[in-house]
Amino acid sequence: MGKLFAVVVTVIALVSAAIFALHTWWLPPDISTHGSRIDRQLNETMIVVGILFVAAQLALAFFVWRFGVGSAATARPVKTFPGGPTPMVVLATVLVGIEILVLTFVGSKVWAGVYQTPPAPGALQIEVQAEQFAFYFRYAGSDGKFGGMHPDLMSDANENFFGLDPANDTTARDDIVVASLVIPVDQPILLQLHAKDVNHAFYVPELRIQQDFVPGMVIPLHFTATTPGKYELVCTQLCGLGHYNMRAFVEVKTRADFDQWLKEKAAAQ
Amino acid sequence: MIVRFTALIAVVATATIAAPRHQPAAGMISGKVTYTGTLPKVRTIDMSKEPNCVTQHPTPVTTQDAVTGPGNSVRYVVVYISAGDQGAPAATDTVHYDQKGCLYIPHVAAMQVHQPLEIFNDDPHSHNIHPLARVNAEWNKSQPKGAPPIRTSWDQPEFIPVKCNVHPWMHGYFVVLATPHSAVTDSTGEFSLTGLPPGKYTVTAWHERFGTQSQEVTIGGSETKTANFVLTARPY
Amino acid sequence: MSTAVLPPSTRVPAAPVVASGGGPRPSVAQTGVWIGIATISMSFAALTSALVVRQSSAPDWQHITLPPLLYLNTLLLVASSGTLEWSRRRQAPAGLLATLALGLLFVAGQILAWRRLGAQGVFLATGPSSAFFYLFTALHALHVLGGLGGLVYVQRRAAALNAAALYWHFMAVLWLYLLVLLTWLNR
Amino acid sequence: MTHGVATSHAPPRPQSFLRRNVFSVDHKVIGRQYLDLALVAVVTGMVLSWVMRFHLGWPETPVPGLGKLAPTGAAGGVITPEYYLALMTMHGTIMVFFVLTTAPFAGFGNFFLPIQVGAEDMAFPRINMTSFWVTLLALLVLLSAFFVGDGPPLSGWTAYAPLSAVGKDAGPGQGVGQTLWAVSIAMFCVAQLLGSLNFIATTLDLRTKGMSLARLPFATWAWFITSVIGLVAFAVLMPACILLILDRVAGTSFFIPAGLVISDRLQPHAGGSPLLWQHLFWFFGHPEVYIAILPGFGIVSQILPVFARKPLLGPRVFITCLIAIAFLSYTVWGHHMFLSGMNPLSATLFSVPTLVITIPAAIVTLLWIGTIYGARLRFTAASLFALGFVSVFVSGGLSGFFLAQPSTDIYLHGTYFVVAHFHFVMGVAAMFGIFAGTYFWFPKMFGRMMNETLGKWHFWLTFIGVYCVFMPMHYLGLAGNVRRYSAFTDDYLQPLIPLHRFITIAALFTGAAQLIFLFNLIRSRFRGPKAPDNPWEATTLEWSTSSPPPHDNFGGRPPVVSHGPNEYGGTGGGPRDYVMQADPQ
Repeated sequence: MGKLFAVVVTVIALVSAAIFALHTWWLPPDISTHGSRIDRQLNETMIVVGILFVAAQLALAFFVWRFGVGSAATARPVKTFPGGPTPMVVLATVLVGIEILVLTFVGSKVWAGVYQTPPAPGALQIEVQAEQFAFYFRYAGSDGKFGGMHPDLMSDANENFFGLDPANDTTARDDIVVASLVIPVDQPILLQLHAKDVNHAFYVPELRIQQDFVPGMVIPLHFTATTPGKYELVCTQLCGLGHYNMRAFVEVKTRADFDQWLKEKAAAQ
Repeated sequence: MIVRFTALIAVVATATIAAPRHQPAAGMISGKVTYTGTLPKVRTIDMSKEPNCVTQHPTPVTTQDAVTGPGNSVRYVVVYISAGDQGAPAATDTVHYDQKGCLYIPHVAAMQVHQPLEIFNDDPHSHNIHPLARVNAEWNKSQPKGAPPIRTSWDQPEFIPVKCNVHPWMHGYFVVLATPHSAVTDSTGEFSLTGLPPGKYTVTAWHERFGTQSQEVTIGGSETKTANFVLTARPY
Repeated sequence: MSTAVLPPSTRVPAAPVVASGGGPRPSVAQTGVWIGIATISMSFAALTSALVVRQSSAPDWQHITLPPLLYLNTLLLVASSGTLEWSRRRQAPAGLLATLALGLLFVAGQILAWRRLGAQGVFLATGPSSAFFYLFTALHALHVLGGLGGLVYVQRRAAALNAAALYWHFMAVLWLYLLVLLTWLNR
Repeated sequence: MTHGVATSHAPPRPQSFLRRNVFSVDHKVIGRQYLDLALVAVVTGMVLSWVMRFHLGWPETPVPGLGKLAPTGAAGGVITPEYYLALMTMHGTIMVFFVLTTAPFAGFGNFFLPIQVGAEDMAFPRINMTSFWVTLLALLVLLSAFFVGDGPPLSGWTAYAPLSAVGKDAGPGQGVGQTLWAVSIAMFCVAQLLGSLNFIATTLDLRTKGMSLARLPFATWAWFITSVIGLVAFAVLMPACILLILDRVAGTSFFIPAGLVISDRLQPHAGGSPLLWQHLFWFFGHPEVYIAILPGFGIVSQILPVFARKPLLGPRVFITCLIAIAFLSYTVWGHHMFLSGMNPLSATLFSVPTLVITIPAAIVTLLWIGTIYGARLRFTAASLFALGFVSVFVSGGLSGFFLAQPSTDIYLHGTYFVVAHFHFVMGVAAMFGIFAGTYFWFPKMFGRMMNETLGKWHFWLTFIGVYCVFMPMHYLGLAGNVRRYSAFTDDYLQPLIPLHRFITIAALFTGAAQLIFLFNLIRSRFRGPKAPDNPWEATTLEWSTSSPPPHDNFGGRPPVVSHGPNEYGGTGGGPRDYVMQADPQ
């Protein structure tokens, strides 16, 4: 029975670890300037954790194999672990402690690099409105100014997702509102996240970025995309029945394509 | 689809049986609804969130809250008898409301209280139907692909906005009326109310953005009276 | 019965046995009340921190005028603590009855205070300040009612008197804390 | 330190059937009632998860018969998105509260804590009974939410405001159902506070003569520390639920900010803070994880030495680690909120204690592995599940490293990686603790042995099954698969659907294996061979009394304790290789 246990645990540990190691399922390619640091942090954690995982499971398997008895009859004297609990305490504290120090030290720099730095001065500012169950994006238009948002004017029925007041507010008249996030490549982007109704989240796996929308708060989020293409933005915070289908496309365009797109949209206003 | 077809047959059959109504004289009111003023900007609906629906529309779809036609005609105006109704038999045919290509078809559905209403999902994905009722009981249900049609009816007269939260641009109206005499204007802004016994009627036209207008019409016998409406449009 | 020989490391030394008579042993009921006090304190601490967060989350904190009746109620509750202590020390059953009566008066007074506020148009949902006021006073009143139940129970089982008294004094202390908090917030 | 006050605590054995078996104040009956409640809850929760998994594998296939059970949520058997979310919410709530808290803590704790300390009953038997009946009522209130008009709640077991607070405009399930959820949880908090109060008072005051704190069995230590955690955690969740209920029904704005527009309707609220709910909830929620798992620590630490025939390595270290975990558990709640919009600096601050808490957890794991070293390990269903516990706890604990770091959490937050992590570490590991405890204590509770062969089959199928179910969820998470989705419509998720189907099949298979356990449990209760008093040759006090124990546990003669719980592995001098706690000096 002990040998069977050992074999099963060993097989489970090795197969599980191998699938991780072979990247059978893995992160999509990174398209952001900051993502490589997150990936490196994740890879390093994976290696350390992987070693600990395999070592712990194999130690368990080996001891069970070695010290199991078929029936209660065997009268082999028991042995205490050499040195008692002290080596265990030292091992755990030192190994895990060092890991914690390293991970915290490196990891908090990565985190700070994404969330605790101000956006680049020339960042393109885009407002994001999250609602049940779609994202809408607003560009300032030709005047470079965003019109004010008025909750009492917000209406899906009138396609007024941001609650703009073009009748009285001239800065709102040229605001461009679209359902896809279109951004130029290699340009710092600053999003201002608004939520209209409940909590939502902004998650683009390829961009290695995620942030909750919280009603009543405007949360800034900045990043730079490096590869043109079409990606999916999904909601990761439970927001109601349509949560699974709350998405938008992120289109990263070359500078020229983006300018052309913006011009067309502005003309349509 | 089979269920729907059967339902259609049933409706037709019911209508046929009910047709030879014992009515000595029945008049008709018809007319056209137009607008004056500045229309709100027609916006293209951005359906990019749901690629299924984008591909269903070869040309981009525009907003349906102010659809106009040739000669300043206005579509989706509900014209109905708001006073003078003489207790006509209740409408029993089923009103169909479809969700197709991430639009409500028709955009505005008029029906009588207690008239059967059937809601279908013809799209290959889920919708939720959320009638924002205030007087009637509000409800909000998803209809995934493959789910049976939703059969329901309304108890009180009310103009009920309908929305789909999964596709926020989807917007329509259930106009629930006390009278069986109602019509929704077509793409040329025209309507006709039929089967009206002689009497004095108040005819009301309602549009979701351009408001309400009424006029009195008297039907003497088997005649057709004209009632035209001119609504005022505002840009915002 | 023979005992097996064990590795020395596994033996646990016998506990030092506390000699009986080394002072009054706290009763189990009192332990229970102390744990209850810890729990109730934690709940009110959580609500206090909720209040602090809520106060800073939006500039909509409006000040309400606390009904002066509250101060009279405070006197009643503190007095009831006094009568209970008198009853406990002197073994005077009348003190217990007085405590019960004062406690009931306190609850009645709190209800009256709510009505006074209501007459001013200040209700639970009027604003964050009034919401916390009603919430704190209602939760405290519920706990006081529980304490009154305990005092009634003591009429039947005198052994629980010390525990009930502990709880009752805590109710007074808790109320003083809440009063200071509410007064300070609406100063 | 106080001893020997237990004499007056067990009320006389009542005569009527109802008083003896239903409205009993006997902690053993209450413990069994808790376990029966947990059994009903776990079967419900598991069936819900089957339906969910089936839907995730084959979203458009009607579930046979479901159309009849839920004509609104699953018309024609096709599960609507809102019904999926409701199943998920109910699964999470039932499992976390009514299974993982009631079974290992309230259930086994009630039955065995008084016996293990040598008491005749709990300190407050009537409060104990109240605690159970309030728990049952809470469960009934929760389940009733399945049958209310606008549907069962769907805000998840975390019930984030404002979704959970604004009411019907936010969609189906946000009407009466969500209110019932909040009421149920508030009631559950009251019940667990009463229960924790009893556990603490009993451990402190009702220990028998000679039962010093150092001689407390490990399971009792774990229950004691768990009750201390529970006392603080539930004392915070209960007011939070009251605030939520007030927001829902009384129009207050604790969690609802101004200017919300839901379904085109401007909400009549102002000034509330959605993050306040998250803080209050997770201040409870993270300690709750330890409420679920620490009893498992205790059970395993008690069972491993019994079947290893040697003392637990480092008993004092073990208890120190438990206390350290209890303290640290209150400092880590913010790691659920790295991306919630709170100050990014605090993410770093919360990350450190989160990582530090792995040190005591790692030490405990190594102590278990070290205990096996040099053992004479006997294999029974109980010991297999205890060993399996170690394995799944390692698997679940280690994935926490990714989520404890804000930098990697940016990517993995809200994905199936999180689902895999908490199912392993708090779901499966805690369940393995419950299974181990059941196989171990069943003879004592019912006086009959369980079938070992069935028990071992149950172990093997479950052990392999849970790895097949939950290990692949890590891979899904790495591929960016978002959790709480009722269907996978996004393009980048399409390649993952075969893996979802594999998980679904594995889950149905693992679930089916639990039928073996159910069968064994029910059959052994009536047909199992008579159990001796100490079938496993264990040391703690419950094995010194008869199986099942008499009404007052020790037949009117409270035991005198002269030994610790850990005295295994003797070599000579007698027929036994262990010393029972009640053995004479």
